Amino acid sequence: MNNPIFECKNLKKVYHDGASEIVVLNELDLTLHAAENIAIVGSSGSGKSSLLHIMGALDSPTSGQVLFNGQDIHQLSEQKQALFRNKNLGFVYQFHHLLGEFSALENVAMPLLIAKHSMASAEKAAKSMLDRVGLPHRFKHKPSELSGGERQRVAIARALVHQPNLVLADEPTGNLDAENAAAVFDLILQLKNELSTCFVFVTHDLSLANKMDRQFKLSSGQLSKLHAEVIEHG
Amino acid sequence: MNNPIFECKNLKKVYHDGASEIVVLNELDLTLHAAENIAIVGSSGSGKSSLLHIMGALDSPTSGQVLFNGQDIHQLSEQKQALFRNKNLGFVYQFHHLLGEFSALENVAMPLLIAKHSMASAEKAAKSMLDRVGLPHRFKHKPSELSGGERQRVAIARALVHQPNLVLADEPTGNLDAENAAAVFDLILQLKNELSTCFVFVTHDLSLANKMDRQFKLSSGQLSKLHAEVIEHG
Amino acid sequence: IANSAAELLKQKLGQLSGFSAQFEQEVTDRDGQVVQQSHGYVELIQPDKFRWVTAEPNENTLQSDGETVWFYDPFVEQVTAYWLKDTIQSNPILLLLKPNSNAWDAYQISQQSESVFSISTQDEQSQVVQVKLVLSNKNALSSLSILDKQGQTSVYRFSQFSAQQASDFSDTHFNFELPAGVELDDQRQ
Amino acid sequence: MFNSTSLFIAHRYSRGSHSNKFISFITFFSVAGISLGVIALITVISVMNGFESELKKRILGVIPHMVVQIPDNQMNERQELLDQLKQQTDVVGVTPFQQEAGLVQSPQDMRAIYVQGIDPDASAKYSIIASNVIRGEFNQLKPRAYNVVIAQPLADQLNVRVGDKIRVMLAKGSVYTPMGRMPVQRNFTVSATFNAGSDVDSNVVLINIVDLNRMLRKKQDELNSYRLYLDDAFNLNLVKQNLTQQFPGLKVSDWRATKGELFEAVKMEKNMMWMMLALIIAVATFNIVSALVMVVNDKRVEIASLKTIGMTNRQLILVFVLQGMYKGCVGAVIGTVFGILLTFNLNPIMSLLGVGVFANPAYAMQGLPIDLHWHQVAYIASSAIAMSLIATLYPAYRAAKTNPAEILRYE
Amino acid sequence: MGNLAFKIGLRYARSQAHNRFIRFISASSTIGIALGCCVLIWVLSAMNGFERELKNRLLSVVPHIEFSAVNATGITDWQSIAANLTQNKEVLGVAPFVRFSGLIQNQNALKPVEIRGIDWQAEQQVSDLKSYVSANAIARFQNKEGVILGAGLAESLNLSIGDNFDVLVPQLDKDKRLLPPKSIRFELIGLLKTGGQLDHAVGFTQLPLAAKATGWTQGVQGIRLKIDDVFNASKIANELGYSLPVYVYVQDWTRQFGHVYNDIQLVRSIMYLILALVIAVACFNIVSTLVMAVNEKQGDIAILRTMGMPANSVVQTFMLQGLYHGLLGTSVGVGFGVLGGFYLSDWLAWFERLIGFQFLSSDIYFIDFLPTQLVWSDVWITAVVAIVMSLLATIYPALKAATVDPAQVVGKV
Repeated sequence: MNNPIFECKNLKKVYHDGASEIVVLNELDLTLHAAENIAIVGSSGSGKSSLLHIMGALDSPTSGQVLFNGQDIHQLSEQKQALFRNKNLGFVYQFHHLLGEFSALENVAMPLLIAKHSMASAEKAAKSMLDRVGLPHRFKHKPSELSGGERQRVAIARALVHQPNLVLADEPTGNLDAENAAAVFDLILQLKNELSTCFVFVTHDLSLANKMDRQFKLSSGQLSKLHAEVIEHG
Repeated sequence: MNNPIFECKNLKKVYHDGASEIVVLNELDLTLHAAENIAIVGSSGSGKSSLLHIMGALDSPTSGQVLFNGQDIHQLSEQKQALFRNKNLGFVYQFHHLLGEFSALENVAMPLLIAKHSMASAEKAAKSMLDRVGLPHRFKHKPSELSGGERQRVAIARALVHQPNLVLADEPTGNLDAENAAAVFDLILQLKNELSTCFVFVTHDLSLANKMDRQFKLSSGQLSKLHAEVIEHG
Repeated sequence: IANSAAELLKQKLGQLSGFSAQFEQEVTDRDGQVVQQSHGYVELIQPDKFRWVTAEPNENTLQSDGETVWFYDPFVEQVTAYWLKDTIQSNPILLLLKPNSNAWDAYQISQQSESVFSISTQDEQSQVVQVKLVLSNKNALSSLSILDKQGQTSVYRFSQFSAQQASDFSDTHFNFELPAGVELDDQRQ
Repeated sequence: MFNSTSLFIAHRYSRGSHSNKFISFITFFSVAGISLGVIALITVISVMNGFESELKKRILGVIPHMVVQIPDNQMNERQELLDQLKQQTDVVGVTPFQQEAGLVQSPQDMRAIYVQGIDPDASAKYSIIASNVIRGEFNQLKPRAYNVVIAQPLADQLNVRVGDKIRVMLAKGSVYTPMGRMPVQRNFTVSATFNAGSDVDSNVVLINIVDLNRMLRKKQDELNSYRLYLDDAFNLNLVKQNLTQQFPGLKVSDWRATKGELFEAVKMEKNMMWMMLALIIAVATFNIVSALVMVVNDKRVEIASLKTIGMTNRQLILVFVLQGMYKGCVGAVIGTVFGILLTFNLNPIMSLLGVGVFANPAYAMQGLPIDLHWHQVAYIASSAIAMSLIATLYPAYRAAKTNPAEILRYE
Repeated sequence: MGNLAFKIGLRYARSQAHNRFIRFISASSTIGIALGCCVLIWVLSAMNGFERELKNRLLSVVPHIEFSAVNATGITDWQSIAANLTQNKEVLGVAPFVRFSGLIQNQNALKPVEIRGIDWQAEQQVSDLKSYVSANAIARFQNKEGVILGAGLAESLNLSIGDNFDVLVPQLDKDKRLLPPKSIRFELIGLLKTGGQLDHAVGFTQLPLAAKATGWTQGVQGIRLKIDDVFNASKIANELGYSLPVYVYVQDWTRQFGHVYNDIQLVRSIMYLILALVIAVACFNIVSTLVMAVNEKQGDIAILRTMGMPANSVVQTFMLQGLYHGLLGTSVGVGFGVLGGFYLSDWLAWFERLIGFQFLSSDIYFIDFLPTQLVWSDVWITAVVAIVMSLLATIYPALKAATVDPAQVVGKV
């Protein structure tokens, strides 16, 4: 547990929007140790998503490095980056992003299928994962036949089915009504403790943020320790 | 000033999202008098936009009435609804929604062109409106050549160029950085006072809401008076 | 004055009431290529009987019984019959048969040398353009050459020439019997 | 590289009901465009093949495919030369044959023709004339019977019937007599009339080769000219090539000398038609491009999420290539099936619709000649699929190029 | 409202701000339509050209209508018959002829030929012979007995001007006996060059010479008519034929060359079908282009609707945008089509010289070059068909544009 598994070193990201230039990340640093869980809080448009995408090699930083086990993932070829995501990363978004034409089981099994596992073994793992997220007898259904909460659980199952080292969650409960949001969040917390996966949880909801090991605040492109803020009324 | 110019009577709006049913507006009432300005606060997804759209005859309520000068706009034919919007309404959104291929002047003149004004008179009115929003020598530029703030100003000019009775603004400064947001908001306040237009200002930012005549809070489909809440840290 | 060459030729041929001889025939085309070679014998009695028999490899018989000319081609086993008067009047051979007929006027006769006479015709329609006769000193016919419109020349060289009288041959000598199984193509109009 | 996952996804995408109703509308049109093009190509080309083969069967039935002249010095080993000729590939039959220019004359009229000397028994089973005799008997052409077989249209022009006599004269081989040149001529009896349905029927008359030899003053058994029947008149070059190699002395002539240009013209017309019809398919494949682009556009969110779970660009490209191909294949298959169906019962359909057939009476009775070449069908189908493959490359490439960060940020 | 829709539709269509891909597809639709229109106009003008050549070249030499006498005395007083025939407005000219067919023999070659005895002056009213025969051949023909032979025929018999040649002519025999063919000698005094089959089959000579060869001594064998409406010659032939005072065989050019006319019409209709199909399929692309444009412009549509633009003018806007591509494609296609209509034959001739291959061989086709004749009605019909098709193609997507629900679009972003 001594050397960090994930490190961002002075990350910089600039967007050009018409005449103006928007600096989203400004010399940002972040280190994560195995099985460590952090929360990042910031207002919408503050660059939370960009940070996540850069950490997940979905977007490239204007400058700076992202090291995974000491290797800069942005130096990898596109092929290797995809392999890196498939092996070591799990994404959960505010919107479920499930594949409309596939059943819940097939959606969850997708990462394993892409990793060239046999259909049988992929579906077995997906089946057990779906049980774990509390949807034992919904695996045949298509996303359109599931409720908002159920869909988000399937998304979470898909993000964890291949035991990734790091899960990047971007407002996973943002789209849910209060009651569903709470249930889904508890599920994430339980899974966080069971698996040795390291969680990065992005939200603008302070109450959720506090349930993580460490909290950071992202504003004007910088990460800073978050003080025990007053909880904003529900 | 005695009879209200705009009235919502027990408005109800229900969305079907897969298996579940989401009630967005639940027997909501609202009355507006000429040149009256109100702010509506609510978390994202609480139905703020739906209310605005129903008030602007862009969406139809599941049940309930929206009266303008005593006439229910949802009984009008599509043709008449379009005419109503063109004559009496102005919209401002978080995203500027300017027509990419047209210059700022042409964008602002559009509502008048739709109302079959001649090109000359439309552009004259648009010119003066652009001066009023502080963009005297930017009218030849295309939106892509303008900054975020400037674009939002053009949007506001477009919403007011035809002296509508009612302006519906949905987080008009949401997309701007703090400094620009403040400047644009002041512009809206000045215009509000100058013109006898009635403003409905939707935001999740309490500090802005307080600057309106009356404040309402939209939650679980109901409008309720907003108490003087503690202002949430900027 | 009549054409002296014509008179001389008429007078020479007049003395000849008929003859029989062997002949060698050689035909050359416009460019001098030899097209046909054959041999045979001929018997002729003025004024209208003759028998011209060619042997292999090109055997055929041309015979006139005085009225009809019979052309027997054994290869195709067919005999073609023409009226003598139709075929001859436009053909210099007539001169051998009827030296004194008035048809001579239609020909230009010239004497190229002591024994060589050439007979040519202006008649556009006639197939034969010019005939050359070579007479030996004893007025025997030594060669006969025929030039036709397509420029082919057919030369007959005679040997064993002996003058003949009508009486030397039997009356029916020049009659023609149709061989068995042979087709008659009667072109007499 | 072939990754079953890509196929799994591609299959589901192409079969699944598209969320955007409109994409299925466009897909339908792209499939329809391709199958329309394929149907048109198969049908029209088969009809043109039909014309060409009719032309070939009739004209090249009458005009000999190949005629070989055996040089005199090889006449003594003629028999084993003929046997060798018979074993040549593509040669179906070898029969005695000699053709000379000449004319036929009846009391009514006179026509220039080619006199074909044949051996009736040997050529009966190959000759189109033997199989199209309308009146009289083909095998009456006994040697020295001096019978002749002529085309019925020629008989009508000469106003003669079977049993009448006509005069046959040859252009060459004249006899020089003291009365000038006598062309070779002989009276022949019309023993049969035929109608092979080609416009060269009236250009030939048939007599026994012995009779022709006699007219040409050749010895009767001196048969030095033979006709080669090929199974396909068009693969002439091949046969001619190995003939000239194996038998250097042989003098060979073939149908191209007289009728070459006609078939050249037919081939040119066919190529023009190919080009025009291929245009339809080419333009139709553009539809596939646009349909697929819309699918990519429609699915950009799913592409983004697939990328997030680690799908490589190559796999993504494969997904959309396979999906585009699926449409192309469906179009090609439907087009091929319906093309073949339409081609095989084109005539019943045409008569059903009362569509007038061509002015040429020969085709009026049994309708359009149709000759479907399977290799052409395969070629058309595969080129349609190839074109649709090419059409998928661009959109698939674009799919792989989508930038997930941009798409996912907006949600 | 119309002109605003026009202003917006046009701005969208022309603006390059579209995503690169829509431009690609809209280009493909424009190209498809342009290709379809251009090739269609080319083909139609080629067909018109063939029809014109058939009429002006082939039928200026081949007789339109021939009345030949039934009984042997022939038509004695053809001038008076000609006089009342020319009263009929259909008939443009009448001339006598004596026609015989024979076989020309030269060395071993034997070629069939149809020789027409004509009166040179009278012939000018019915045929355009003089433009296919050299000037001095005409001079010779008028003062020397001889034959003008088809150039192809003379060439295959390797005859040159001034040579004599024999023509074997059958002799008709009353009681059916097989008379030997008569051989008549003619002098070659001119060559006929039409560039088509005629050069391989026809000869002309003076009327008296032909009469002598065939025995039509008293009257002429027949009269030949030149008519205005060539393409229904058979109808006119029958009508006029019965009105004549003398029994005649009635014949018109369609018996021998009718198939040429039928083939032209056939090819024209097949090509029309195929190319209309190409244009239709190209229009499908307009549909997809527009759908993409509508998808991309949803934001604009929504905001325009918020500004009170009624649904029908949204439809108009996108129809105009779609039509823009259709119009562009049509005008480009029609432009090149018209150009081809005028210069296609020169281009092809140049191309033939380049690759040394003669596309149309003279003894199969009735001419040996590609004639073009641009008929403006073809152009308009093609343009209208293309525009209507592209208009139809815009309807579906434009309607879809109107159904865009502003609330969905505007609210979400």
